[in-house]
Amino acid sequence: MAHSAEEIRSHVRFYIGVFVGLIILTILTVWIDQFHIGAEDSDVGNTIVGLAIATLKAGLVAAFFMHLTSEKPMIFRFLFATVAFVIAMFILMLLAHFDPIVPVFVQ
Amino acid sequence: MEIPYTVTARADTGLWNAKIGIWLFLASEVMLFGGLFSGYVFLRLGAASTPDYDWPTELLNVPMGFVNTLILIGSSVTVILSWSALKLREYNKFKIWMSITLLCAVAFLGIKTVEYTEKFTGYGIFLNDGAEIKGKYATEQEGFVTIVPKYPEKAEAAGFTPAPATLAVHEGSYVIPVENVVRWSNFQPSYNTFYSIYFTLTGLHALHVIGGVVVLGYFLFFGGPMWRTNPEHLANRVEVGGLFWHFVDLVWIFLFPILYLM
Amino acid sequence: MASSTTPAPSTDSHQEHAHDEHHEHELGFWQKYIFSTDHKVIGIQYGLTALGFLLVGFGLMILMRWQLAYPGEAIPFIGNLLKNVLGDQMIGANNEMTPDLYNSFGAMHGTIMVFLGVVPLAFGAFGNYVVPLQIGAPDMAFPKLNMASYWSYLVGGVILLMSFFVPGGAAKSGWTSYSPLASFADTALQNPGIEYHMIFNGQTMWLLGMVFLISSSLLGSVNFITTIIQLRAPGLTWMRLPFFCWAQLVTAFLLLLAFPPLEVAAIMQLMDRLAGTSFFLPTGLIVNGAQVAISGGGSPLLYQHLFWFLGHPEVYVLILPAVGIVAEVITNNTRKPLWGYKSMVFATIILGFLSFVVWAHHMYLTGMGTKVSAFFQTTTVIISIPSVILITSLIISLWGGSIRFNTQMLFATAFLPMFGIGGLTGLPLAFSAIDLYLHDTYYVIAHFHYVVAPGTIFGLFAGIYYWYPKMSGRKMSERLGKMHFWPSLVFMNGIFLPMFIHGMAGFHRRWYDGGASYELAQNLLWLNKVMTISAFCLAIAQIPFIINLFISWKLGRKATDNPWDATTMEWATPTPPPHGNFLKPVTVYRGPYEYSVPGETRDFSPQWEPDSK
Amino acid sequence: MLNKLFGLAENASDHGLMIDHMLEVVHWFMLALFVGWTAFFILTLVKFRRSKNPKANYTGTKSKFSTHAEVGVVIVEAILLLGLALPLWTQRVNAFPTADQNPVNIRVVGQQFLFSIHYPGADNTFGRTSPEFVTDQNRVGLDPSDEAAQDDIVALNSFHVPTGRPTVMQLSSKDVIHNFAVYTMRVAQDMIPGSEIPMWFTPVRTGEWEVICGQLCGNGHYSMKAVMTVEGPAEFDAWLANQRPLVESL
Ligand code: HEA
Ligand code: HEA
Ligand code: CUA
Ligand SMILES: [Cu+2]
Repeated sequence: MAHSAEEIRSHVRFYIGVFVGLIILTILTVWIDQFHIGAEDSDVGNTIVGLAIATLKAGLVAAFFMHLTSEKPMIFRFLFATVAFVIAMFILMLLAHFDPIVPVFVQ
Repeated sequence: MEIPYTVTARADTGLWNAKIGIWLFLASEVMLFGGLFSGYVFLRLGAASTPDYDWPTELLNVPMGFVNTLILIGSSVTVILSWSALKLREYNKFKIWMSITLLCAVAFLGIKTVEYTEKFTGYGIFLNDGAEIKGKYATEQEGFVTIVPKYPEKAEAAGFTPAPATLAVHEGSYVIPVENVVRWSNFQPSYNTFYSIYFTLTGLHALHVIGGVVVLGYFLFFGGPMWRTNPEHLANRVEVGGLFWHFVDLVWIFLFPILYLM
Repeated sequence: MASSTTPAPSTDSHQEHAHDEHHEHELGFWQKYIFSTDHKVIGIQYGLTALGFLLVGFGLMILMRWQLAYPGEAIPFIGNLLKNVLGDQMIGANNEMTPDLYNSFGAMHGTIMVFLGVVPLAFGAFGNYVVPLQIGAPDMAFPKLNMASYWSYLVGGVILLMSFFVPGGAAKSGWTSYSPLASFADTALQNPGIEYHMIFNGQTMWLLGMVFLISSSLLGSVNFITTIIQLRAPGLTWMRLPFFCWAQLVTAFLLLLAFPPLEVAAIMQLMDRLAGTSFFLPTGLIVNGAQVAISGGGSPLLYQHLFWFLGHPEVYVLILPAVGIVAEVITNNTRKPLWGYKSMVFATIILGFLSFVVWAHHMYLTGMGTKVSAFFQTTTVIISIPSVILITSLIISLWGGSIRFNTQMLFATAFLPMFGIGGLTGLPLAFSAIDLYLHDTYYVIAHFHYVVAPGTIFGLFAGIYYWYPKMSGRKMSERLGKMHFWPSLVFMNGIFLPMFIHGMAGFHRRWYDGGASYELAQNLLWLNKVMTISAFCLAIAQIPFIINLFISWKLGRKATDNPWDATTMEWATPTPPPHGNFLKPVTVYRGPYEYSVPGETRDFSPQWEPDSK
Repeated sequence: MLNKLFGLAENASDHGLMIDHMLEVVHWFMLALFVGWTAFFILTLVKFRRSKNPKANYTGTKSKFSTHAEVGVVIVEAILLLGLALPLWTQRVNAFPTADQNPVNIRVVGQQFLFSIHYPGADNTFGRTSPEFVTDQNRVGLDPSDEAAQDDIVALNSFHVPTGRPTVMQLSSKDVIHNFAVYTMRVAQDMIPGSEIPMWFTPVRTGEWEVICGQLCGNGHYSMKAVMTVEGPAEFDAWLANQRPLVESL
């Protein structure tokens, strides 16, 4: 991590830029929430948009503030596994939720 | 022999120990909040499949959540600035930025406290016929439940009557006989599934914030000796603490829309 | 910081040197043995504590086995004592065990064995003691975290032990603590006759204890992974890493990533119990004839998903370190390299990955449709392949060896067929259609005990006999060792083999009366006595071990630095190793199991010795 | 044959044979593997003991046998999975009896530590149930004012089903998780509060069979059981006709 002083100063300017971006995105989420997106009686549309913006913001924080853009492969290896497991947990739990044995009474 | 790579990076991995340590810790935190998040979705889908279950997002205070989001994002920037200052060996700047970070954290917790108080003084009443009346300052006295409803029209439609003078502790109170009430309480975790998950998620997050305050505060107030002997080590520690802090921010970035908006 | 003793060159140029921590000053007793940050001391602390808990877990089971064989009969010898200690809500008028006590012992047997016995011994003790030595490190990467991890474990363990003595007794909803049962257990709602404390009641204390244990495991796993990645001695490339370290590395990842969801489950259940939430409680519950005053809207299945998301990786946490130990012992005592080292490493990694996506095979009967069950059946069947590869490689490693049957080798060889039986009987359980019949019967109990008791426990015994000389400077007695091994082997099978027959006949687990009131059980009840007597004999068979363990510390035959002529680096240190482990920096020159290399004079070529030519 | 050896309980249901068959096949496969491995294992231990073979061989075996064996295991497991397990489960949970098979419909509600069996009565329609109606007499919470509830029958811990007709059950619970397991019918399914899980079987033999609660549910778990009497269709109809509707006793 032998950053030169000049590098660090230019980084700082960049962080400020990211900060501004994050603020704009936050305002965007709140603003967009007034509108109903998608089908009339479901909030799936809003949910997707809200989560998309949140993911984008989280991505910015992780990539720049947490220096993931210049991180070593070792870290990526296990972060990759972690993310895979979270997604697996999430999807499989939902799959189980949506695939019960269908109750059928033959009347 | 001493433990190597506490400050300098190992050549083949390019990393020093604490850097790996913190990322591993964050990985487990991702699983923790991932589990909570999966739980949230699971419960919400369950709620959505029952006909009259409500998910009262709208009761949360969006402006406060919004301001808190900005505060946390801001503190994320200041913590990274304080790290940069250390890297540039500017100890005073480090102190300034770190102090601002901590102030942000305290402000965040302050706003959170206000929000929690708001919840604990708000009340909801579940009636026999399935209606739910929300408001403030509910009490139970002389066989009646009194409340200052948020929407008086709704309360009247549900059978509430304006409180007689003896029962009207607060202005605009309405009453309903206890027999008509299934249960009533303030907006505490047990109020319904939404508040359960709201308090659990934000409570855990607040614990993380407090943890971050302790760690970063330690660097700020007790970092002096290390700064004099081994500033690079201090910078590394601040980087590690900062990574944790960014993660706390990152979690909030998800919590805000999930809980307040959606 | 002191780059003179740091093996690899420091890359940082503007690096100030701190000169204050250089000299080893004498540490007081407390710092040296109690609040130590030395991985070896912590390892031994872990080991002794865990052995103690194993003994407790076994003791509980001895009492339960008495009840199973002689249902409702007075507990012999200590019945009165137990009554005085546990109260007459737990021990009946006739000094017999009550159903509540049976359930609570069952739950605590499972919890103690898994979380307080085997994992701390396999991971905490062996991992701590051996891994830094094997990779040529002076200590763990974060010694203070290491200490915190041990103390957190101890606090969790003490909380769980204390819970036996609170009103109403310890947790009694199975080691799985399924909600809603566990949400109501140990509350006045479920059992109005007992005055429960809000916090100090069995299930709440179980949850609090688990929170400490989980924290301990998380700290430990962060530490292990960092240590293995960062502190490997120069020359110790990944493919030269002893298999034991690989096993520990994968185990650490499993702990790191699988435990948090359990923590979520524990937190949510705590909220349900303490804050009145309904995370796991659906609407309309009626307990003891009255509607429960909760908001409802929760999901009991959510708990099971979160629990088993940990639960399945956890079983590999139980087995992998043992496989690692067995691999070390087998290569050492066959005097030949591990057959298929690489494929074993990859099999272990794949096993680790897959273990996260099979969890719902514990939930086949919760109303799963075809798609989910097909998915989980498939992954479960697939995950057996890496296990087969591991076992096969180990067995084939024996071929062509010159096998030395000392005690550790006996335990290691016995591990193989025992794990084989346990693993193979996992297969029928993997198919939902026949799990329909076998689920929650003694067949399941037999399946997993074959893996954990004559499997893992034997592996751990092998490890104790193998590394004891390094820890103490003395060898354990071979004669007592054999007196320990043979009866243990016989009686382990005496306990668990009949369980398959019970399971096939439909005996269900967690039956307080062992089936005495069931028609299906009548013809086979006698087997309960066989198992119980075997369990008693198994207990007696542990006496030589306990004697051996303590006596040999002072009286055993003195061991040299490398008493087993081994090749891995823990044997490069003095015996027992001093603080800081290695006298001078070590460098690794070859793979971990270079035994009987053609053309060498000795039949072992240690990793740390440069080529002679 | 292996099943017999292991003391598998007798089977009294239509589909049970398939389950037994699969159990048998899997166990043969396991036995073959175990015997093969053990033979090799013991041979190795004897052949390469130190006194017989003082010098170890660095390379060990070069044979590809293990790879073949592993591939063999994979193939057999794939056959078991695709050929037996998946179709069997599909048949269990997707192929519910249709109306022309004239199934007997029952709801079973678990509670600590009893099974309540709810028959729809002559109209073959279940009356409305809801928790607020639950009392010690009305364990399933039948709404007495509901039209369809008037002829509903509720049996406690002992009930009848006919041979030859499929029995379709819907399982639920009022308090904690139970499990409705009839091992002679080769069926078992969790009873989870808040959800209704269906299950079915067709008895082929008459007799009195034990129903077991297969999931830890509290201190009475070990004694939570019911008796299921399987009898001919005519006797069953007679028995059912003899039962008094629940509402009459409320
Ligand atoms: C260390 C612990 C451990 C291990 C390794 C395993 C391994 C496996 N387990 Fe087990 N299991 C448990 C511990 C373990 N299990 C526990 C504790 C429970 C019960 C929890 C509870 O409900 O309380 C359980 C329950 C359980 C269930 C749920 C049953 C039920 O509740 O109905 C299932 C279902 O699929 C299952 C499957 C498997 C499979 C397919 C494997 C596979 O990984 C096995 C693969 C191994 C092999 C296939 C062996 C290969 C060997 C050979 C082929 C060679 C033979 C060698 C010689 C003869 C020398 N297990
Ligand atoms: C790692 C896990 C593990 C281990 C090792 C064991 C070991 C044993 N188990 Fe256990 N068991 C479980 C995990 C384990 N069990 C679980 C999870 C359950 C399910 C619980 C539930 O239903 O929720 C269970 C349930 C269970 C049951 C079913 C109860 C029921 O359903 O009603 C039975 C019945 O016989 C049983 C028996 C035994 C026996 C006889 C041993 C023996 O093999 C014990 C052998 C022990 C030793 C050999 C100890 C050696 C240690 C020493 C000698 C110490 C020396 C000490 C010092 C030097 C200080 N166990
Ligand atoms: Cu009901 Cu066990
Ligand atoms: Cu499993």
